[in-house]
Amino acid sequence: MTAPLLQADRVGRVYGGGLLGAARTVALDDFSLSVGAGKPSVTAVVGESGSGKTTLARLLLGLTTPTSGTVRYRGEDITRLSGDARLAYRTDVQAIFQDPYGVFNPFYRVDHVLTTPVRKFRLASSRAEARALIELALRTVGLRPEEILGRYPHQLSGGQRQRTMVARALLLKPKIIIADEPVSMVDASLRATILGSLRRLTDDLGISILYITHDLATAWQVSDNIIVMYRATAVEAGQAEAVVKAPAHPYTRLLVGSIPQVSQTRDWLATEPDLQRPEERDAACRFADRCRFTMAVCHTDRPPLSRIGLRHAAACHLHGQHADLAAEDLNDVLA
Amino acid sequence: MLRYLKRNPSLAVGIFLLAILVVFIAVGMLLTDPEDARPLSVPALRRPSWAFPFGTDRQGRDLFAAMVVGTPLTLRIGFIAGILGVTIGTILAFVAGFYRGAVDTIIRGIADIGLTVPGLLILIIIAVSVRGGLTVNQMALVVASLAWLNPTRTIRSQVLTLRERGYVEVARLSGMNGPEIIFFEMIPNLLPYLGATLVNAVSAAILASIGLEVLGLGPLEAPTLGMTLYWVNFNAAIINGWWWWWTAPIAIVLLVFLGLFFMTVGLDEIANPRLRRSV
Amino acid sequence: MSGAALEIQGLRVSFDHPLGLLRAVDDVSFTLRPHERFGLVGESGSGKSTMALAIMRMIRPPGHIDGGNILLGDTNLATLSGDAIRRARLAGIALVPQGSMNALNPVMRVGAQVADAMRDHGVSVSARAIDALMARVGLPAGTAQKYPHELSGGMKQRVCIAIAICLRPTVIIADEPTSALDVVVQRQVMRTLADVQQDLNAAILLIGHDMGLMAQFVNRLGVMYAGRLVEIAPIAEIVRKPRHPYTEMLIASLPSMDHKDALRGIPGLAPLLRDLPSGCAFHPRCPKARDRCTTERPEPRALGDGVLAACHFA
Amino acid sequence: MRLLYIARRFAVFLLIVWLAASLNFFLPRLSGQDPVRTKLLAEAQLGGYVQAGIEDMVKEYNQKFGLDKPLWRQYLTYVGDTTRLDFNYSISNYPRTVRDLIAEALPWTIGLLGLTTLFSFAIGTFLGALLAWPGAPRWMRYVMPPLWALHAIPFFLLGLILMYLFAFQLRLLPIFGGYSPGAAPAFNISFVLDVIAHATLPALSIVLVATGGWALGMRGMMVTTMGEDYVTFAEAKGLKVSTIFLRYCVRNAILPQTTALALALGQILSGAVLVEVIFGYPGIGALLFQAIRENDHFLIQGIVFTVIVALGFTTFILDVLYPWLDPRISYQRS
Repeated sequence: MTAPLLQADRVGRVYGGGLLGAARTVALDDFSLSVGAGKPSVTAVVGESGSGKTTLARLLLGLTTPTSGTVRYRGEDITRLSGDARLAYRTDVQAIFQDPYGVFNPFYRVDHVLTTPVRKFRLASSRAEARALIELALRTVGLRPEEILGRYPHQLSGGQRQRTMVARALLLKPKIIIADEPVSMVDASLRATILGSLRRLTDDLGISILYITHDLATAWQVSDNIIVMYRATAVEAGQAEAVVKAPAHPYTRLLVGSIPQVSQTRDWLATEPDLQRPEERDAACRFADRCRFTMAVCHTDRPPLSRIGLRHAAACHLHGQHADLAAEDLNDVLA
Repeated sequence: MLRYLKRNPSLAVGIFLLAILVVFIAVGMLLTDPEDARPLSVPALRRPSWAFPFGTDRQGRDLFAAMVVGTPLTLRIGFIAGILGVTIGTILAFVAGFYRGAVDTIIRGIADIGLTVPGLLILIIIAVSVRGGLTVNQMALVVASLAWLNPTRTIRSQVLTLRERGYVEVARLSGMNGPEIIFFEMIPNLLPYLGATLVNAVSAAILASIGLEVLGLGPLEAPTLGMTLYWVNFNAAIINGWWWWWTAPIAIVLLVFLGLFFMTVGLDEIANPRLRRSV
Repeated sequence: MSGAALEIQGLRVSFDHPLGLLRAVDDVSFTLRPHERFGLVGESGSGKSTMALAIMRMIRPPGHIDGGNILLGDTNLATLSGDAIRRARLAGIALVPQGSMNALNPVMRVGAQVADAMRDHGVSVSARAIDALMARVGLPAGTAQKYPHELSGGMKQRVCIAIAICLRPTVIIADEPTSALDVVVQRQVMRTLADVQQDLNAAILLIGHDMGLMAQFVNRLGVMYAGRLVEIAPIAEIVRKPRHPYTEMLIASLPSMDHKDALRGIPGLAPLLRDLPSGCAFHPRCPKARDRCTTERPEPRALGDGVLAACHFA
Repeated sequence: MRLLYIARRFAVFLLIVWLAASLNFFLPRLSGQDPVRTKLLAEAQLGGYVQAGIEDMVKEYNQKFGLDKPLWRQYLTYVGDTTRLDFNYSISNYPRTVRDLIAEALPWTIGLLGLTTLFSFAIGTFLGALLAWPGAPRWMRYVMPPLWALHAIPFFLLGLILMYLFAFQLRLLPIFGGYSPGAAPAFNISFVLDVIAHATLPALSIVLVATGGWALGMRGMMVTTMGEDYVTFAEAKGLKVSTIFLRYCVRNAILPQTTALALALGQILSGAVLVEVIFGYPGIGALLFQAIRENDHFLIQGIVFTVIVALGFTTFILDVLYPWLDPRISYQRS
């Protein structure tokens, strides 16, 4: 079968640990995932800060280089792409960033962020055509061009800026958009609108989206698949419904239970306290120091990914009885 | 432009002081014969009078002519060394700050160590080794040899902060390569800061050149501000009461440094608006 | 004084802006009963954080308090002056800072940052007492000797809670205490806050934007929009039947974990304080808006069961 | 972790020592031939009663740095001698050795420079901190502009002006030298007072200029620090104004100010050299000036090496003390 469009192949990233002996932190550990293979879908990568989700996004975008494993575009290592292949990679894989205030260069008007890709990727042969392309992209995300173009970034609201960034990504007609916490700095009322427009990109324009977030609730609302990360490894993955409604890994259960809901029953505060056993912090399973079910085996060997359902897998010895799933086959459980 | 200056008093004062200097030199060029700046061209040790507005020195130089000829020389040294220093400094700062890696560690190391070493001493070692004293242009190059250290360090720290900004990564994703990102995304935001660094570098270069000249290591035949002060010290003008001999060069040096200083403060305020709040 | 822990009467705070006076808090009144947890929810720019600073009398120029009273028990903080305000802070009313702020002095051990607060209020304190305080907010032994950069986000926030309760204040203001914290850590911090409230018998004013958190934590909730309180009601009432359209849409836009309905946001843009819409500030975004809303500003009306709403058609 | 930090800082110091020796060796040779040799030979032809000594020096110099020796061997010999502080005899003050001359002059410079720098740093930092503080007294506003303007001009320039005003016109203070001619250097009150009188003008010309600089730097730092979250929270904690000012604002703003001090030492010294020259103050600067005038290469190289190493060591000490000021440093890679 043809090589997947974008693939993280046993990718790892470690920070520090240089000759000057700074603290050595593992940001991402032996992670494999293919994006954009098969039917366009929205895959959410959910995890706390420091779980490796942002590192994964930056690796797939080629903004940081892996310390182990490789990131491949159509089967080829992205660090060795050049010329047309590199341009194709850039057009096919685009991004939306978290901070709507930092992504606009204050020196230029907002148009700069839209005209640059059009110019660099020669998307239009004339200024008029370029203008039309930009206005179409803005309308697709629900913005009126006359409200946006010609303005400086500080004259736009957070929501307008974030939607302009979505428009920027659309200009290149990408096959994959990696959205790193796109709505965490936007007000709740606007969050839904932006997430809705992201969902429509997949449904209407067939763009696969990797939605990086710490918010499991929005992940469940928007995505087809969910991958739960914990301290640089994937602990659970699968079809969104299964992961949220029948969480297999203790950490995912803790995550689902910790989200406060607007409901009559007020049991959120009452649940039992979260355990902390610092002495078990470097056990084989990284969740051992906070897990209620820690067994001896959890200290000795690392829990493999095992397939629990047709499209549901978890890395936990509680499910040791199920067949193991090799790290590279994470995609088998994703839609 | 004027409206802009009104909002930034320091910059206005700085430009005004330097303007006085330029007018003085221009008018001076018309009124006096540059040859009088050479020794033995006028009667010695005359007090300031209509014939010799700034008086004359012991070696028979007309001090007004000396100042009119000398000041541009000192400024030339300062600007050449300053501009060279900032240009090299900016290039090194961007190479180190943007591309990081081993080259960054080396450049940062050299700059940090270079700054702990007193520049004047290194310049002395160089100047002493050159046979027969330095010409004005050689002086500029000697001063420039150390003038890049401070700009490299300060601009590099700015590049490091800009490098982490979101719009640099967006630019990468929009297909811009390294140099394009530096010129179109980073430098525009750094312009006021680069301006302040340049004025600072010019000021430091002039200070270094005057320092060398006062020690007698400057171009002996050129009537630069520093050399004039060397002869003042050499002939103990103050103790001998020849007050006009040193008041002229000191007044001009003050004008130069105050002008440059206020320009730096003004440009700093543009680069870092928060400073303006409490002045 | 009906024995309220904190009573805000017609508080007005505005900021001088080149384009004119921005009224960030416009005539807000509410009462915080002893031992009650009162929530103040609103989006950015609604004036909720300005409220916290105003109550603590920490509004700095170009902002200023234009009017209204802040009654802490029987002292009116609005009229207090000089050192009296300083002494009231922490002893009478304490602030728990935002989770995302680095609110602790980076070069000072955290234990010392509790001690200096108590010392400046004339209370001498022993190291043992500080360790006990740390333990009470669930921090392991020895934390007092550590520096802020050696602690996790959750632990730093507990230190701030320890500081807030060290002088047993009657009111604790928590301004988005768990912003930028993970959802698991958030619950631990909120439970700690609830536990210490139990010990102190204090009232808590929780300011935030997460309706889910409010629903699970507070007893009564106030909803802020463009500097005004548009609805106040017991939390059960608000969850059962939100009266003000904005409250209703705020709840609807919160992604629920129960049913996967189409995500409903609130159309339009948050209002800019410098050109507020006429009449009811929410009318441009309100589905129930009629021409009356564009002209006449609705004042809060009592609707029974302790519910107050500022809307003509609630 | 802290030992590693100190070790790294010491390695930098050793690098500076090696750099100083190498600069002294290579820079003079940049222009092709060895100026030291030409100077020695010229001195030898002069003759005069010091004739014998100069010839020994020339013989010894050729033996060590003769043309027959490969450059790298000369370099090794030179670095060996230098690091043992053996800078040969002073050509212009034969038979006195460079080391003795430097030993005599160094205390004067350390006294003048050390005191004036510490004094101006303390006063400048304090003034700068106060000025950024809204509660600062009104008159502060008028003290600062003159100090700022003074900061723009070089030390020695102010020195000349002060010399003219206080020494020449008003005759309040001695005009030249480190102590009255004829006074026997001894640790009695009269001599010490004499030295202080002579040092006043040089010290004043450094302090008046440097203080403004430190004030400007500190004010900028304070303005940034006062905007930090932990200062807002300190206020919410109901801390006394003095506690917030000292233990929260100044305590944090002083960190970059100390780094600036370490970086400014080189520049301050360059300025002080010129002050010593115009006041004839018997420190390293005046000795250097005399060495330049006499083209005494051994003395020049000796002074340059000693000063660079002394400054390198001072920076090393400041770097080692820094983690004590900022606990975060010893953990991160600086």
